[in-house]
Amino acid sequence: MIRHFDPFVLPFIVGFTFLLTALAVLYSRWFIQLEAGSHPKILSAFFSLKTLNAIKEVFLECLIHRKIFKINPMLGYMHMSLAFGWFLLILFGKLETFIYTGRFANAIYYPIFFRFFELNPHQSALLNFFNISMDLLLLFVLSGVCLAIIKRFKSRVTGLKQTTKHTAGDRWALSTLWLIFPLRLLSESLTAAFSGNGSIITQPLGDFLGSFLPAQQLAYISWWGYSVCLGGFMAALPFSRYMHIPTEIFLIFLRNWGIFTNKKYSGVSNFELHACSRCGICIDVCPVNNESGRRTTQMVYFLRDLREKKLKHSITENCMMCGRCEQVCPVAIPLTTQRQIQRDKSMQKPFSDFSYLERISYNANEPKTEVLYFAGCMSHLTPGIRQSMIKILEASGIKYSFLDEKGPICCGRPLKLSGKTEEAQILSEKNRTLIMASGAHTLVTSCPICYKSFKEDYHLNIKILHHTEFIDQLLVKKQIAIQRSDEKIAYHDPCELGRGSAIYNQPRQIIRRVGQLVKHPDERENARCCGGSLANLSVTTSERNEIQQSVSSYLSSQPCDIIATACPMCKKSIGRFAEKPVKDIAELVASGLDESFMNEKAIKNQKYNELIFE
Amino acid sequence: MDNNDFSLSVALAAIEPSFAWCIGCGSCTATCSAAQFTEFNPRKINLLIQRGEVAAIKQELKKCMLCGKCQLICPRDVNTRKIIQNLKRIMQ
Amino acid sequence: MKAEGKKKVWSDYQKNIADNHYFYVRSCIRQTFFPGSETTFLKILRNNLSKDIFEDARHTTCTGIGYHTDIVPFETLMTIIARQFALMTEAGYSHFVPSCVTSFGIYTEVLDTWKHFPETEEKTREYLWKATKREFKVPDNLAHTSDIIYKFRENISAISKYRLVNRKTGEPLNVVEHIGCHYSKMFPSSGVGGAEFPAVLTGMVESWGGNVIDYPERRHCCGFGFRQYLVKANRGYSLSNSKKKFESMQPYKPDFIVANCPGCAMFLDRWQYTIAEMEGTTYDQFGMGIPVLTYEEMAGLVLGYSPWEMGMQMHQVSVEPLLDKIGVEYQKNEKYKGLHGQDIGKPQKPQFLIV
Amino acid sequence: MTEQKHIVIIGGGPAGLQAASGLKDSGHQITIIEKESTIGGKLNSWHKLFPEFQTANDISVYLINSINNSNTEVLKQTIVTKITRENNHFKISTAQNHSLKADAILLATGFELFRAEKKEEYGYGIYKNIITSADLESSFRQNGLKDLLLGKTHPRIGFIHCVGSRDKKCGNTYCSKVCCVTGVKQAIEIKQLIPHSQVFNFYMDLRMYGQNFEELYIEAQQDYSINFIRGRVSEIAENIDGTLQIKAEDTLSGRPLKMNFDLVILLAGMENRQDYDNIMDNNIKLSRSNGFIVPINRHVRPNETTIPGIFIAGTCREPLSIQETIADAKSAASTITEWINKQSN
Amino acid sequence: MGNLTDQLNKDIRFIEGLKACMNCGVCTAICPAAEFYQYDPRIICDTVQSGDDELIENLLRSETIWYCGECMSCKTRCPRGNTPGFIIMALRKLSQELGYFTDSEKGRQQFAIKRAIGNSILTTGYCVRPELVSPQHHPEQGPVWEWVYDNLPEVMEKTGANFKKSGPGALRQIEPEVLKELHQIFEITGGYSMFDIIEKHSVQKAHGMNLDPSSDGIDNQYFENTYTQNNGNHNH
Repeated sequence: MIRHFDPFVLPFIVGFTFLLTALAVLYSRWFIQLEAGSHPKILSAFFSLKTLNAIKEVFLECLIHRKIFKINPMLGYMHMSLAFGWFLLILFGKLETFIYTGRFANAIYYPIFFRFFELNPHQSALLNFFNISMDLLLLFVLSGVCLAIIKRFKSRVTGLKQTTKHTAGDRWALSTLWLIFPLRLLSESLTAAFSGNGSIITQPLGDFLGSFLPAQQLAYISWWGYSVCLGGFMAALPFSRYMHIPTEIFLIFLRNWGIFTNKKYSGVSNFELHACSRCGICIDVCPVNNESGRRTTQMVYFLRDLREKKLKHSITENCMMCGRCEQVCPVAIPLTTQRQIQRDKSMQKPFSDFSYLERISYNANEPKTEVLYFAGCMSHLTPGIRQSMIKILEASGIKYSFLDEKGPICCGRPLKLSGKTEEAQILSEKNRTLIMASGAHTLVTSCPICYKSFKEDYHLNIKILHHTEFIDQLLVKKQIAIQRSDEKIAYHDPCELGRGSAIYNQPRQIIRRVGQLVKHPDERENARCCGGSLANLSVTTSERNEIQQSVSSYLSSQPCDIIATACPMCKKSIGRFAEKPVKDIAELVASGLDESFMNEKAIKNQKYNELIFE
Repeated sequence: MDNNDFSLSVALAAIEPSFAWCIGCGSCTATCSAAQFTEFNPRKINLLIQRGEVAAIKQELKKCMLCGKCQLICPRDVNTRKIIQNLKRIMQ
Repeated sequence: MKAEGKKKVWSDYQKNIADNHYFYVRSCIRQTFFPGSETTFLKILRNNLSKDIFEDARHTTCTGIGYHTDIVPFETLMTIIARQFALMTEAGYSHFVPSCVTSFGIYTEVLDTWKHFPETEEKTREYLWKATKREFKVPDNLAHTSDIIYKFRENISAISKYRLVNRKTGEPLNVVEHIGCHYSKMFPSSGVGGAEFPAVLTGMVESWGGNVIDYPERRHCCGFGFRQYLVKANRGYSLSNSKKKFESMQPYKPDFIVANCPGCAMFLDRWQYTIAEMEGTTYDQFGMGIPVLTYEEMAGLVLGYSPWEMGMQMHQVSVEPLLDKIGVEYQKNEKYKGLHGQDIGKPQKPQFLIV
Repeated sequence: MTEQKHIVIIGGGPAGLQAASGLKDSGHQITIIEKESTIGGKLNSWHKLFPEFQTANDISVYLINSINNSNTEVLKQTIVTKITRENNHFKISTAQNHSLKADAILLATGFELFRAEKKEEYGYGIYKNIITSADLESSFRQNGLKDLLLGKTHPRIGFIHCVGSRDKKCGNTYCSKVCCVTGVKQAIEIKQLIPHSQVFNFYMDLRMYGQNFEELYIEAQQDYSINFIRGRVSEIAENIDGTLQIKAEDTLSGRPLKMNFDLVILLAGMENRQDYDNIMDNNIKLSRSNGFIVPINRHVRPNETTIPGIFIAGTCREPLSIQETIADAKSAASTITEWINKQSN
Repeated sequence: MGNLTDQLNKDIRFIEGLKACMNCGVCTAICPAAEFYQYDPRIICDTVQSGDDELIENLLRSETIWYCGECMSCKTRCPRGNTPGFIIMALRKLSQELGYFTDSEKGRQQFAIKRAIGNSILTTGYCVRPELVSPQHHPEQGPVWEWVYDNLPEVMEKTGANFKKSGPGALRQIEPEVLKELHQIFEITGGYSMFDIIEKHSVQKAHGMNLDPSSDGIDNQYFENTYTQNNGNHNH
């Protein structure tokens, strides 16, 4: 009968058991911390397709790493070889032992150190097949390890500009991880050298090594090393970025069952937090990092600090909240939400007095107004936009009134973004009452910032449109017409409008009617942040300027005559440095209005109102 | 002036020194959303910090809506919004 | 402090002061609170300097206080003043000498207005004729009574009995001089030494052996402010201004204060009492306050006049410590007696201020 | 080649020197008359020049070298007593008994500093530790303010702008133009010298009219945290410890303000108090405004006076910076050459 | 230019007082009132210079114009040769003529001043007489003055005053015919009409405030009110 124990397996067993207990404790705690109402939700969703989807997603994301592949194949392969390869090693190992012993239940370490315990070469073809494939898989994984090592020292090879800085836990886990597979190869080869139980790779390598080394003694040492590294890695895992490996799996299930972080920090937030693999993809896209080389505030660091409970104000605040990182996060963590929650926390008791707003009231300039136009603070600094909107509204012949003609009350979003939710509510309440008092059935604003807060925080039971949506409708319903010019126009998606409110098409449809739309790499979801964002509370002016400058020069370098955008803030930020004219879509439309058409249709506008505002 | 309290300006200078670059042109006040409804005067706040007349500032601060217009028009690139933001935190 | 610098300034402001035949007009406040000073002034001019100075019983107030409390219109004021000039003209004088600094300021202002707006002088002549059938000549020379004393300071020094020197130590006395705002602030050239470093009192003090001290709030107003004192509700204004001056002069340890303005002299005296009673502070080492003199009294002392005949018993802050420093001989028990030695009682002692 | 003429330049300051070097190759005979024992004028008493902190000495050396080994004659310690016109030339006589025949005269007599003691309320010449911007320059040249500040390491220093400028009270309604930037420049120099000093500028308007002036102002605020208070100082008084108490209104906050200073610098303006009438014979009358000589036409003939043959350059016409003065002198030189050529044919 | 500005421009002191203000603030710097009250002469000059009737009317109805002590220190300093002090006097005159002065606590005090000083001028020929300075209304005058006040004839005699007697000298009795001349001057030059305006508006106000102003004299509620009331909102 065969030997089934040797002291060198102990490190592995210790590490493994530690890992299991650690995870068990943490996960169950977080699971309990889930927001009220989540648990029944999970129960109901458990036996449904959602679970199957989750499994599929786990396979695709956690093993194959589809997302990363999309972003950059090299990186994708690296992750896949490590994750999927390792997974297969375990799977095949298990099968091999099963077939070999005929028993399914074996000591947990048995498959892993199989070649140590079973020295006689396989006889059956089937077993040899496993032996071969195990060797190939090992090669597969090792290729990943190599890439990882290269990445660490020459990150650009894998297409990443920067890679994350590491903590102690990380470094320990990382170095053990790197050693695991080379050691496995070494141990198996050396063992093969004197027992001949190797296969296509291990055997020749073993024979070669054995030709000049005392294989037997070294093999035993190497097996020790292998076990120690395995155990060490598992022990370090809960304290390292590799925590993301198990956590992500759970997160995917939770997400598929419809559990997300909302306004408050909850158990699921913990899962999200620990699901961050610190892959560093968010660093490259971060405007603050790109232009100003600030390497402390990006999401990966934010989450790390949060995890290690040493998060600083300045970090929480130094973010444009442009949402680009969220867009590319392979783990799809709701990053901006996470940061917003921390901002809310950082702000203590309210410190505002808006009593002066009480005096203001809505006085309708006409009995019934259908459309209410709200320019917003920023649009008051870009009269071009304001005037164009008036011109368009006049042309459309709709009964409208201009809510903040005399100057606006802030929509409250800037306050909210700075974590002063309660105070923001005072402002939104005030605006809300004014808006409702107008009796309009549609609210149109020129400012994406206002637009977003109207949509999210105002609970208005009337139609809310950004002026791009509104103008688009006017054009579709032939309420206004424009003469098309052959100017080339590149469109810059404002964060709050694009990623923020998923409005990508209307602006482009309008532009196609005005002139020729020029495509460019960083558009739609990948649009850059103009640097003007009010969300960043600690960026210095010069840093801000750097961001604005690079965005401007990027856009100016596109093959276009005009840079178009749909946000007063973007217009100002880009306009400050751009070498090409920067126009708001409203301005483009207003200047291209087809007067003759106007006159004909002026009569029909009553019908139009029935059409869109049923 | 000799017995004014400059602790605030010192504290603020560490976080955001740009308040000292103000040339008192008043464009911030001119554009301020809050200033159209009240006596609120960002230019003056900025000045009072420099003069160490802290007491006067506190109530005034509360009127700011943080809308950020002032920042956009400041000819001296004074980081007005950040200043107010931090004042609020310091004085809270 | 570089004295030569000041001397240079003074040289720019040499004011022309008539040397005889004066037409004298009195001051509301001076005659109310320190009538002895006016008496002394006339005595000095007539007896010591044998000058001709005439007072017409028919002259009146210049209504300056009414004017500066804005109840008397400028036209009225100008006509009242014209009447004074008329009296002067009728008496055959042309050198006008008001005892009051507010008046002096007003006379200067009116003459200046007449110069720049001749129509106003015409109108005034009309008014005066209608009202009183009087006519007048504009004075050839306008000088404040303190200017006169300043002019003859060396003559007085020559015949002086006492010096402004501490008899024991031989040290010159430290004197704070206070100039009434309306003396030269409105028209620097109308005051001896101009507006910033008026020499009118300094000149007297220095030629009589004293040492003038310069202190930060020297130029500051005593705080009369007309309506600000006359109306009870406003007196905080008056008090706080004097207080500012006291606090600023205290470190220089002044032996006495001398003022050329009737109001100032009275306020600087009375407010020391008020502050002492309110806050328990005085601005000397002994809790007695800093004696405040009118320049007439100062001149009188130098010439050996009896302090009590000059009315120095009417000061709230006792002058005795100063008299002793200088070595003036005086009858302690005569202080509160009547002219014929009759007893007319004594003032009560204040709570805090030592008298 | 026209016959050689004699051009006399009165004043050996930057304007005079530059004009001379501009004329030295014209083939005419040039004479500079300088009342001081050295040429270079006020440049000799300035330390550094705004806005780039160029050493004043370098400039004067440059100017002086530019006329060296030319046939330019320089009469030092010479004071002009009379200028008379004799048919088509002038006769210049001096206190040192020269008598020169001149075909053209260039007045480069420069400016005098406003006599700060005239603003009595500021107590210049009465209180110690009140100095003018010019005094400060010379103490910079003697390297530092040690004697003034008695080694105080954290002194508080105040600059008062518009002293003797824009002030009817001392008869000068005009703006002397260069004091604003001088104040900013000197404030920076003080900060460099005494890093822990607190520096305050009291101004009515800051007129940063020149290239890089505004940048200097920004630098003063951003890099040297120099304070600027908009308000005219009403008076200065000395405290018992010798420090100076100033009163002003902080007009931007609308509050009266009182502060103590260890040193106060008065930015004295420019004046032209030359008594030309006394020197010129009766039939020569220069037109003046605010004391400065008025040219025929400020726009197109800035260097010609109403008297043919008498020209002006530099600050005797109007307040100018050194750079402007030199540019002006260049134009004066060419104007004179043109004029002479016209005369001779 | 507004109507109020035109009226101000009728006043010589206004013409003299306001040439062209450049807001340098030197007047406020030197102003004793600015140190004590919430008062800023520079801003007043700026307001009148604006020529905006609404602003000027507010000024005429405000407490502000009554803070000045008319020490005229500002005249010495102004680099443009203005005299804020004169401007104030012109404003106060107008405020009284238009009856605006009763809108402000400090303005209402004109009544007390008129009753005290005004009447004294007309009855005694002097603005101030010892009799007027009663220890009751002037506690700050102290015990010595109280003694003087109680023994006026003797004390004054000792100091060589001609107390209440005819002929020249301090505190002499002003003869009726002299007073008559005084009255005629007041009659002709508008001195009386100014007094009457002050009286008229004050009496109206008094009734508005349910305080008795009585026909003349200082022993009445409205005098007491205007002479002593201080709402404490005037200072820094």
